[in-house]
Amino acid sequence: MLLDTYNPLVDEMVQIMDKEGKIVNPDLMPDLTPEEMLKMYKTMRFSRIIDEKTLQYQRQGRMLTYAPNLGQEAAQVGSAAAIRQTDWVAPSFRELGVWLYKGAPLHNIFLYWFGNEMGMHMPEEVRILPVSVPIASQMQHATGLAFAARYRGLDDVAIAYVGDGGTSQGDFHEALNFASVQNTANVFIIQNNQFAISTRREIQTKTKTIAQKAIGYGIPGILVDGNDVFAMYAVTKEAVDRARRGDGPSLIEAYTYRMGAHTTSDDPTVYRKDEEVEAWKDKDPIDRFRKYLISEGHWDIDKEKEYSDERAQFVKETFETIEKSGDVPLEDIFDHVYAKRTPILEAQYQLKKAFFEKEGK
Amino acid sequence: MLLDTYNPLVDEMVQIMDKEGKIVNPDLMPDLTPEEMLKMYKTMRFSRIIDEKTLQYQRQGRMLTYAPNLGQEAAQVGSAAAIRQTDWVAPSFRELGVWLYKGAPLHNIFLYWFGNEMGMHMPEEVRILPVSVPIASQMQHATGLAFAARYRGLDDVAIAYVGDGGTSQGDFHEALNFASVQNTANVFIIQNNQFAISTRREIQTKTKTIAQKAIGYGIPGILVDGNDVFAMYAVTKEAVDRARRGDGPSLIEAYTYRMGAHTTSDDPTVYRKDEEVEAWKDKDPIDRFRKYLISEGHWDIDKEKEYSDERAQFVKETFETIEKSGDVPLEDIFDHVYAKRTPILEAQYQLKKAFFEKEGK
Amino acid sequence: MSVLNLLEAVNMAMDQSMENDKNVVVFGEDVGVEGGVFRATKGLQAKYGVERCFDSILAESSIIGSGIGMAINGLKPVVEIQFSGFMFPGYNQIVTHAARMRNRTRSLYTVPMVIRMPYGGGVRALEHHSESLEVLFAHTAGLKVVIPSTPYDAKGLLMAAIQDPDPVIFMEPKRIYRAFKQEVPDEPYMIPIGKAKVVKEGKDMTVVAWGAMVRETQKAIEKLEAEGHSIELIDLRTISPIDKETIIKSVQKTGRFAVVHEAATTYGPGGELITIVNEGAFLYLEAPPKRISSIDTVVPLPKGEHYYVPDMALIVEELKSVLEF
Amino acid sequence: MSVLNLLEAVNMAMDQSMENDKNVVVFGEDVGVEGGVFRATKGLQAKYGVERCFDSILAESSIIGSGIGMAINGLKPVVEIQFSGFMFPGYNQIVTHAARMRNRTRSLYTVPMVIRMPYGGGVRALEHHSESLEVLFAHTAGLKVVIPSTPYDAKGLLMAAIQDPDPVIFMEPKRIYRAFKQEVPDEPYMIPIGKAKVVKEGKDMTVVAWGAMVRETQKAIEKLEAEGHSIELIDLRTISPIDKETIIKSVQKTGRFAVVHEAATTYGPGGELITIVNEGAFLYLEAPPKRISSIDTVVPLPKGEHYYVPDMALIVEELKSVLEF
Ligand SMILES: Cc1ncc(C[n+]2csc(CCOP(=O)(O)OP(=O)(O)O)c2C)c(N)n1
Ligand SMILES: Cc1ncc(C[n+]2csc(CCOP(=O)(O)OP(=O)(O)O)c2C)c(N)n1
Ligand SMILES: [Mg+2]
Ligand SMILES: [Mg+2]
Repeated sequence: MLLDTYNPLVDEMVQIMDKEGKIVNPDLMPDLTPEEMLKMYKTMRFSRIIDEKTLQYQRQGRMLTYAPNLGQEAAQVGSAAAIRQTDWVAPSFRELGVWLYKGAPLHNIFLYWFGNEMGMHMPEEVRILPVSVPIASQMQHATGLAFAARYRGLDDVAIAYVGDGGTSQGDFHEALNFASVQNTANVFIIQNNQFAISTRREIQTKTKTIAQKAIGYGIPGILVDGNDVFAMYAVTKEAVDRARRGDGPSLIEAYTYRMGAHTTSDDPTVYRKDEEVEAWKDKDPIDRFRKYLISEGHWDIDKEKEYSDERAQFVKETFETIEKSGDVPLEDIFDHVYAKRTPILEAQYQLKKAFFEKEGK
Repeated sequence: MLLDTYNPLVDEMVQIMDKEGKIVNPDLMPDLTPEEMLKMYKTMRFSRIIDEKTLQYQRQGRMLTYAPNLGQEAAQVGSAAAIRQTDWVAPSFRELGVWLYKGAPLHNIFLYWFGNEMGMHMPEEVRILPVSVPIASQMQHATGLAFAARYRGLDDVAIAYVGDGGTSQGDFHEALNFASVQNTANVFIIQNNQFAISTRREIQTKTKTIAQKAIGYGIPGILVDGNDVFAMYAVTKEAVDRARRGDGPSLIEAYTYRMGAHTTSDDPTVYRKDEEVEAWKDKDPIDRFRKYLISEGHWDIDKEKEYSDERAQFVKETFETIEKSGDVPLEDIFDHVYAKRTPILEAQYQLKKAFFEKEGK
Repeated sequence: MSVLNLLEAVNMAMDQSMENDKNVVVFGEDVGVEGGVFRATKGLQAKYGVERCFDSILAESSIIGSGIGMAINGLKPVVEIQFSGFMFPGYNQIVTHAARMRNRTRSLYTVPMVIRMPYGGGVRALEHHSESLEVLFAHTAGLKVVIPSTPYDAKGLLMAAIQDPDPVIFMEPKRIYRAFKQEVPDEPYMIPIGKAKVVKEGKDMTVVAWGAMVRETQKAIEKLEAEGHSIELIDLRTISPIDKETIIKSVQKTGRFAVVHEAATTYGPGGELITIVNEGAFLYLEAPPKRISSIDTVVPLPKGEHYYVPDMALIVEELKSVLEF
Repeated sequence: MSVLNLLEAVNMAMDQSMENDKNVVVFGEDVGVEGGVFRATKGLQAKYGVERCFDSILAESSIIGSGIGMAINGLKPVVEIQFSGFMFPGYNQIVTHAARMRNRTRSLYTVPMVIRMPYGGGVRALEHHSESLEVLFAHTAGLKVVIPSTPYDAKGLLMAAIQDPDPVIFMEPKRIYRAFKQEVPDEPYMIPIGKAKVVKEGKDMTVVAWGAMVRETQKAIEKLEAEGHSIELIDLRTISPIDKETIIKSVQKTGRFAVVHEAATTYGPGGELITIVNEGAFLYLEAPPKRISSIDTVVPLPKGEHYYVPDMALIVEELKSVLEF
């Protein structure tokens, strides 16, 4: 088993498929059916299309702030595909591929980024906690989710995602330690996309790998080519199975790159050169997966076009619905502060209601 | 150099003097004059006498809450002796030996534990930050002290102490990472006394050693026999010299045992057996140092008695002065909130003054 | 009926809640083997096992944060923060998550969790052991804040807090943990959160207090009543959401108002209560309302602590100034 | 004179402070290469080097905590918290250390440090990007809390904050970062902390506001004055310590009072100001004082945000109700 033998201080990054889509490590190649692979591939493509179109809408002034995932699709979908539907995910805010793979409706996702809390009221079976903005804080929730699952006699695993920047927060440390001490069924996945906004990974932490931080908690830590969907799947699967068996938590560093801006409010040209981004294009996770699928005969250019067009149309339609959705009703902001409106909230609601009615709003 | 070669995942605890006071690792034996050794020994004895007498006063109802250091004298004095006078210390709350070695007047120390802030107004040259109650928070200050020293062109080092329990806090993690990233002249010393109040080290963190947490920051981490004053001195000296040279921070785990209660409010019999404590008595840091000094001809039983009696008398006298010191003047609590009383504080002061004068208090 | 002090009542509330509901779990620093530094959780680990009552790691953010995850996944965590002054490392999790998870997911995920903490001064303790931080919670949407002042209330309010579908900050006045005993029913019972208690009725003035200040105020009132005044005392019990109605009705009757609290004065809880009275009973006021509260210094160590918190004598003097205005 | 917006004025204040005093250092998330997400620190790293202006690790407790150590050891750190909603992980260091180091050591060690943070709503942002948390600082002894409302004030107050011997929380109303420009002197100057500014005099009523609410209130007042009312507007500028004198003198003159703020209502800053008015000018009041403030919900995401903060129309209506009482 990789997790038991891999030494993040010594060993290289786990890779199964190289950037040409060649399987370079067949021993580790996961046992996936063509259908499964296609589901993964399609989710990655779908994610990319959503990103691209949303960025376009944003430039047209039709969208609020948005955090794109370009380049990180394999890290996200490769890991999400290794998770059981009832497993929990505690995400950060840049995990579109995970949401999609676990069945979150695009409708909800857009609604959220459009500034409507109802977006995070996902269908129950999705089992992903809402977007967590305070960096790394969600990792603590994942430990509690896993603790509760075991307590209730369930073998669900809880996966937390965090960024390279997020590893600096105290919450990162505490969550890993809790999981280690309680031996909870947790998998912590670091999307090391080399940046925290403008801050480079090198000045965020000085260790050779981020994976080696696992040693501080006595748990396995492993560095994975985050742009290789098979490597991400294989390692996550092993970590999830291990956790489910009761053998404890582990830490995965997905080595990847944020191809786009931090968010649509960010201008990355201020802090990085185009050449750097270009160099990473060569390692694009979607391109290499497609090359593999085509070479294996599971996919072709026509299917690619057909699928892309259909998805683009779907994104457009969904976006346009959301765009028309308008403001939330006044009740909405009062009705979920507590299970029941308090007298003060009720009074404030009545006042606001009267005010807005008078104002004709 | 030990710090460069020691591997906390593989190597044993650094020990120079065994529990019989024999030098078992002469290669590592630090170059200390008899005078220096005697200063260290005497400080340890002094610390023990203060503890014992204070516990006695506490039982007599003459003292407030107090945190004894019994058993940890070598960890404290051994490390403090390796520090230059201008080096900074960011202590937790159980570092009596460090305070004493760096020249803190017992008067101040008692005043503090007696509930008077003036106690922490130490002579400036002591250079120890005040007792820090919020666990591990002081480690962050140490990083800033070291940063500022380098910024100002000084080669002062900043040492932070923390307990085994304190390693669980997010601040522990962040401080180590800051020091690693900024390459500040910091030494972090964990007094692993096996307990955080009633919580055993084993359920605080699951790693084989606490020292190995250093790997998560790419800095040296080393496990030391904390009851061996020479080992503590030698390792701290190396770490301090290294930091002073600009070669960066390191982490030292002093493996020791809290012989007494957590504080005078604590009853350790609730959570640990006498036998466990007994077993550690055998490793007493003061006994073994004395055996060594006597065997080398630097100390004898008469000197021991004379010194102890003189110190006991001094402690008694100091305590009795403090005991009579009474409440702080009303001004005191108003005059150090800000550099200057704000109008609100001035008004509140006048009101309180009038009130207490009227009440005849 | 048992005759219990406040601490024992708190213990009983947890014990019976654990007995009634397997999903109630208790954790925090030293709450297991030791039963907590004040012994509030004494006996729970022995009775319910180490999975249901356990020593946490020394990390408040983990205590709250993992509790949030547990609450979302079906448990009812009752966590202990050793002293309220140590809640700060966990404050991010309280404010940004516990308080907001319901709103953020439009009630898909909720956090039925109780965060217990001893608070307040008067025990001659070290730094950070004596704070009264209720405003930091009560100013935060999504949290409920409850403070009992008697053993009876402590049990009933804590059992209600554990049943509550939302996060409740349960602050225990440690100064009166063992100060007095009271008859407490053996069977489980709940006292509704959000309702103040009229401790005693009166005609000339309304005084609101909570926690350890209720007793100090009671003593002050006894003294003043002996001099012929009639004073209504309200124990707020729930700091948030406030029971405005009870307060306003009372002030409309008495025409005079004071609030007594241990928290610092400026931007403290007294300002809220006085403003509520302004909003709801301004025209009834016969004297300026008054707050009797701690000063705006750092909480002093023991040798200066007596200057800090209002005591009976100060309360008497201040209430008199309102009565005689 | 330069014509600057508030953000540029903040930048100039730091620039000149660094120029004047080698011990001023600036750090925080992304403040170096990028110059901060709002560009408040633009150009400072290029001008002063990476030791004096650097990107911190992503950890607010480290930012504040290391800043405390630097301040004790002779530097004057000016740190940036990216948004005030992210100060929570650093709140422990602010409250338990920055605010108390002086008192704890009876002025042996002090923390002359500035903690800057953009705050407040109205920018259609993600969660935790729109909070107004001034009470959490202003209720804490040992901290000063300053909020500018104009470019001119921003420069003068920030330069004063950097010179201040104690920790200053400097909250910048991001909603008006670029809303308007103003003439700002090129030479360094300071505006004293602790003094409110009478923005305009008036006879019928006193209104206190700060930050982005000053402009909204100004607009509302213009409307009401056109209808014949005369209103005095005070920009509080320093939230703590409060300039009671200016407020009370004004209310003694006008007899009516309102406070406008972006923070949530309950246990919010308005309660303090109304209480101050009760304490200092009760007998002058001709109408119940009023707070015009955000509601007690979680700050909504953009599609509900307009319900949350008081706007000009609401301020007009509420002020009228006081004027016409
Ligand atoms: C506690 C906290 N501090 C600051 C921020 C502002 N912020 C949002 S994203 C971000 C960078 C995150 O970097 P990383 O963890 O690497 O994730 P990535 O953006 O690369 O996916 C920062 C500083 C925040 N959201 N929370
Ligand atoms: C943030 C915080 N939480 C809780 C406490 C209460 N407390 C005081 S000492 C202590 C245990 C500390 O254990 P350790 O770090 O091992 O130091 P030791 O007492 O063994 O010297 C605790 C929990 C505190 N002081 N600060
Ligand atoms: Mg990143
Ligand atoms: Mg310990």
